[in-house]
Amino acid sequence: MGFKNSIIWMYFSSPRNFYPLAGKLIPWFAGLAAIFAIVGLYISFFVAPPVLSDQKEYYVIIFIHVAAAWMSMFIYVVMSVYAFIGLVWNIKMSEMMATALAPTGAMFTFLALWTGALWGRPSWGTYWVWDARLTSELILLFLYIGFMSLQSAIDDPRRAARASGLLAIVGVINIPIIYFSVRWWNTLHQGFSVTPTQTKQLVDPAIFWGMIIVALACWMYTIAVVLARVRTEILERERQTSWVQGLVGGQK
Amino acid sequence: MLEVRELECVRGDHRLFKGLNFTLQAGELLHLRGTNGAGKTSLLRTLCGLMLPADGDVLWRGESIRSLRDEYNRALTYLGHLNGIKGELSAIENLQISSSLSGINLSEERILRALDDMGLAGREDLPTKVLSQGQKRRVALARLLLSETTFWILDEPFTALDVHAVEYLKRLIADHLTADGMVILTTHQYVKIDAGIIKEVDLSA
Amino acid sequence: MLEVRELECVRGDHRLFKGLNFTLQAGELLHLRGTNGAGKTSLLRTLCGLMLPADGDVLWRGESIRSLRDEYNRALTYLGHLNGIKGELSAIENLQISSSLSGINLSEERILRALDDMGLAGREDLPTKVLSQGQKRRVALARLLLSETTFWILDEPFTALDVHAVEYLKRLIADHLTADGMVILTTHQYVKIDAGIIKEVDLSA
Amino acid sequence: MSEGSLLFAWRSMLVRDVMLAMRRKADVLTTLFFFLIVVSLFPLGVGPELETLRQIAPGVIWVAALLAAMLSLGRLFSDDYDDGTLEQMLLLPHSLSMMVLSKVFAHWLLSGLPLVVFSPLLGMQLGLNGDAIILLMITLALGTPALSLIGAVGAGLTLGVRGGGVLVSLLVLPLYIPILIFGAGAVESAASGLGADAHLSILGAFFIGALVVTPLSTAAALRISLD
Amino acid sequence: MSEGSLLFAWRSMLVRDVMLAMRRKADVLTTLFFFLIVVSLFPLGVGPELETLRQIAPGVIWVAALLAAMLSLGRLFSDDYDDGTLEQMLLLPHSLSMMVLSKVFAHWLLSGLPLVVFSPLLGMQLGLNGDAIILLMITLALGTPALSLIGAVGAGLTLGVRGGGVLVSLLVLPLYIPILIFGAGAVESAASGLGADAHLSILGAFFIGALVVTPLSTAAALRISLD
Amino acid sequence: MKARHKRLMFIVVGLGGLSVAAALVFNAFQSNMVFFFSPSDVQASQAPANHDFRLGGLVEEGSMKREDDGLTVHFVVTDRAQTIPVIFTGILPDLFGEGQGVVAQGRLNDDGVFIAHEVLAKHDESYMPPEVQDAMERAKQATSASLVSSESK
Ligand code: HEM
Ligand SMILES: Nc1ncnc2c1ncn2[C@@H]1O[C@H](COP(=O)(O)OP(=O)(O)OP(=O)(O)O)[C@@H](O)[C@H]1O
Ligand SMILES: Nc1ncnc2c1ncn2[C@@H]1O[C@H](COP(=O)(O)OP(=O)(O)OP(=O)(O)O)[C@@H](O)[C@H]1O
Ligand SMILES: [Mg+2]
Ligand SMILES: [Mg+2]
Repeated sequence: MGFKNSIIWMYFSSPRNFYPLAGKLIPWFAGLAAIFAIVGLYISFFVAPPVLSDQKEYYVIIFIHVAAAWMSMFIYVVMSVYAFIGLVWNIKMSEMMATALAPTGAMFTFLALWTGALWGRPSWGTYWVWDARLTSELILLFLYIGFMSLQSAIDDPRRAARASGLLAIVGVINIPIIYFSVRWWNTLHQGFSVTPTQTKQLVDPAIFWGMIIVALACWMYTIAVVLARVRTEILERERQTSWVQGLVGGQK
Repeated sequence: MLEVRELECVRGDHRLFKGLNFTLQAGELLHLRGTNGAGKTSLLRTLCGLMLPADGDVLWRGESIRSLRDEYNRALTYLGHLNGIKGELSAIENLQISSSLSGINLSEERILRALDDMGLAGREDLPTKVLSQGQKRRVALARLLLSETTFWILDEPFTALDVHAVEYLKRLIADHLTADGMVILTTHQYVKIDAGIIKEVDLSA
Repeated sequence: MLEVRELECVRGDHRLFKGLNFTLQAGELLHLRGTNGAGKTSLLRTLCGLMLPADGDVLWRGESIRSLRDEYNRALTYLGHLNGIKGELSAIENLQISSSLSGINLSEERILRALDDMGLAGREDLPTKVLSQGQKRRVALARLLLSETTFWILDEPFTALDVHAVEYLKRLIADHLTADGMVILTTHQYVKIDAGIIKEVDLSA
Repeated sequence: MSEGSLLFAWRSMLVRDVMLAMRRKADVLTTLFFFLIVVSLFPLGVGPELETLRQIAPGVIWVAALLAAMLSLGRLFSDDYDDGTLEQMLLLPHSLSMMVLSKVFAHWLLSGLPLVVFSPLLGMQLGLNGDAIILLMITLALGTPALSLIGAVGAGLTLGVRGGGVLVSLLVLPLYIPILIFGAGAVESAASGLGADAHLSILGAFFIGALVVTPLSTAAALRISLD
Repeated sequence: MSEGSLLFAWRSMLVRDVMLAMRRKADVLTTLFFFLIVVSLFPLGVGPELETLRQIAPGVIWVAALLAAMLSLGRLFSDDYDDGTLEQMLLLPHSLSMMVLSKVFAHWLLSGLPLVVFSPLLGMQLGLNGDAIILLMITLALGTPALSLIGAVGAGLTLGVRGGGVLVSLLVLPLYIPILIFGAGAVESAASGLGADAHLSILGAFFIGALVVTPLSTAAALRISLD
Repeated sequence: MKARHKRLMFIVVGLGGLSVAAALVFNAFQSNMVFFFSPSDVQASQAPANHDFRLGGLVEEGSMKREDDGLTVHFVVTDRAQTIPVIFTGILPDLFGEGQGVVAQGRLNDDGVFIAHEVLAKHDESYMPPEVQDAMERAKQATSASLVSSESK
């Protein structure tokens, strides 16, 4: 089974084979994203308890904020794993995946910061404080930006992918810091509401499921967008190969 | 000793060469030919392990150079388009440092003799940045005199040299081949070396 | 046209040459010879007005080039050891800019033709920094094709060029001489040009 | 005819430098980014009390602008020097000072102007009031060109000197300091509700003086550096 | 034998870099000079009230140290890259990480150590008390090597990239910020009479972590940049 | 063989270094790496004198009083072990309320009163409708000392 798996893995690690597969998968993930988004939004606006005593209505922002924050970290980890594979085993497809993930990761990071700041104003009384959680999340945004600028600053695509991949790997140290900062330091930002084991029931089940489903929607969205982006990336980087030229020529 | 297997090199959109195979044994010289932009420099850098090939491999004594870096480097001297000398340091200092970096401790006389042989007597103590183009190249070439490596990779070693220096360098290469060394070089000038076995690879084809 | 009078050039402790006199007329080529470090580059830079001579003067149409800078520069093209092209720009952009800087507005076809003549077809749009050594030199030389100057000063124009390019450049120089141009060049390679009047100055002496 | 071709060459030089910078979008963004970063670092180092921040804001922003201008000086001539395009520039049939002016103008467009444009944002971040922010923009608009012009002389003199990038700061700082003092001073007096005419006049004088004097000096410096 | 020659090469690299810097005395002095200048500019920009100055002193000094370190990064590998000595370094028969470490150590000796030595002067100038000054030296002594080490990765990654000098700041800043926060934080707590053990531990952890991780990453970055 | 030894040595040194670094980090978490100080810290004179700092804790039930100007508020911050009285003039955030977490910035005056110039509300981790929360709160009361100090331990 491992053998068969590795054959499949090798087969799709070739851009030529991955390109059509990605094309086929995109609509499915886009569809899933839409369904989850609708369900998630329905839960968040209609099922979740409408008014919490102290958080008022604007706590609804939780659904976007938490999902975006989770995705921002998750995408970074995935990106650096791809970068690592690309760097060590010299697999082009993996490099391209890392490249394609970065803009979406940056977007979610920005979203997490933005929604957090907006939420902070009414609830904490300030948009921003330099506590460990907020600062490390900001650093994450800088890492994404650095990744993308380094890549765009280097002409040779392979060199660009390898250099920025290395940066991604070095920066991964930041992720546990973001995640555990609320436990390690006294932060203004609250601690974990949702723990992987859910031993302490801190969140109303409706809110909990709302967050999970919105996060799933974001996840599916990410996959769809990244696959689309990686397809253009493939065309860009493989443009001298005969199969891409055939493809492009055929479309004309 | 050196074996090149199915080497492929791609730069940007251009595939420079593909399926390149050759071997090189002790006492052999490989003259790499090709028009401007054929990929000679790229090939030499790949042979040094500075560039990753798009495909294929370079083997040294039967093992891939990527897994063998230190040992391979110990056998290798590369002279590229760039001289690799520091403009602020004198010729003596440059050579002293470059040899001690490869782990060899040379006496000053030894270095002075090498510089003298390269026709740099009287300029040993100037910072190399004021030297003329050809003199700088000579300083870089003096490394060949001082190294104990067996495999030389020379990218257009004759540029900027005047006729005496070219003659001297040709003798040096011939001696190296006679002493069972190996050389790969490129040059657009017509150069005839009377020693060892001379192979040719043409990349323009 | 060009007259060099009692020129002396000193660099650091070394007097490179002294009491140098020669003249150059339309249709003449001066081949400057000399060993490495003889002072060829220094002389050429002095002739351009980039370096101040220690003594003596350079006259253009009877007037010192220092008092005549703009007019002299309008007649002059200098190609030094450095190519003077921007690595970030493509060959086309480089040439477009260098000609518009000297006040000439060229059509893109004209430039493409020149690049094609220099054997750069297919590489016109790459940033020049990825080009090979010889290709970069060719871009720099393409300026000669596009300029309308009469006086060319070429410092080792043949380095890094392959045989075709050398042939082409020789023809170009010959044509320029036939059209009453003036050329001063240095080269360590053996190069024969069949046109105009060929003078020689040897600085090693 | 000759004037026409001078203008044409002047514009080409400008276009060239802007184009070179645009080739790497990072290039334009980074000076700006540096400016933003330096200013944003302060709350990190100094602590986030808005009162303190507001007090030091004009100084911090001006120091950051000065540093950003200084940093970008390194690249003003050195790229051209290394690849030989500078010696070609010296051999153009036009006044070298005008060519220098064109390069400096490009430099300001790419490094000074973005600072002017983004300074209000930083001013707000550090809690400056409306008047002070307007003054901040005006002083930067007058001051940054002067910084570029003066910096060019230093950049020209230190060409080809190892470590020149930092050496240049040593040379230009004495002339930068007055600009800093009057620039920050103007904003401060505006922040505390006073007029800043005097400061502005001095900044203007600096700018015009630099415009007249420095192109010639820079041209001379370049000729010396290439000898 | 092989270890001996590695050590010998390591030392030669160090000697070489120090010698190169000494050839231009300006080179050593200028980073230091920059540091001194930035700190001294603040009283000019901010105004001379000692109370304000004392309050912002740790932050200002640390920001200046960070900028000075960042500035000098540009020259860490680029000279060697341009003249081809870097590619020769990659072809040495020794572990590239060790060579990198040697270069970074030289870089710190020439740019970080002077800051540590001269920081007390600046601390006094800005009115810090004795404890705070000692903490300032300790934090700088722990922090500047970490800055050099981390900066080396950025410098390696941006080699040969136009505008790299400023791009590098974008890359290393995210990792510099925590050092700044803890460095300045330590001095601040010392200035207000609190212990700074925790800050120091974190700085130490940063230093040691960087010492372990960055030489390898820098070596990888250099190999990528020369590809 | 030799190369392998060398690599092994590098790995050992590397791991050793990383564990020292980790040990240092954890040492740091033992001490008060604080965004804010708790009332107990302040009473133990760990907070800076004559210097701004942040005070964090819960607003004690029933301690909040507004002055007539409507802007100045008095309240007491507690961590269920120690208390500090606080005076603040300004607009309070929405989440501010008795029994809620709070982080105030300011300094102690000579009478041991904390003069705040900024007050931030700190929210806890629970997102429950009020009824459920009340029920749980009562159940939890015994176990949880405070939501604020729980993380610093
Ligand atoms: C700019 C400000 C903010 C930033 C950068 C930020 C950042 C983050 C990050 C990175 C996470 C994910 C951590 C994790 O998965 O454990 C997170 C989670 C969360 N944030 Fe924020 N946040 C901000 C403001 C706020 C505010 C104002 C609130 C509400 C008062 C808030 C409530 C939450 C909640 C409830 C979670 C989920 C916690 C969990 O997963 O257990 N955040 N935030
Ligand atoms: N990004 C790229 N896109 C397309 N072509 C590229 C790119 N980078 C490099 N090249 C091409 O790769 C080739 C590199 O050639 P290389 O330097 O190996 O040539 P060479 O044989 O050494 O030539 P020379 O004799 O001029 O030194 C050049 O033809 C260049 O145009
Ligand atoms: N400061 C100095 N002190 C002593 N000698 C110097 C100094 N600066 C330059 N020189 C010498 O001046 C000469 C400069 O020569 P130049 O570059 O003109 O030579 P060239 O004839 O062009 O040589 P090549 O054929 O190698 O290009 C060199 O011999 C150099 O050693
Ligand atoms: Mg070549
Ligand atoms: Mg010469």
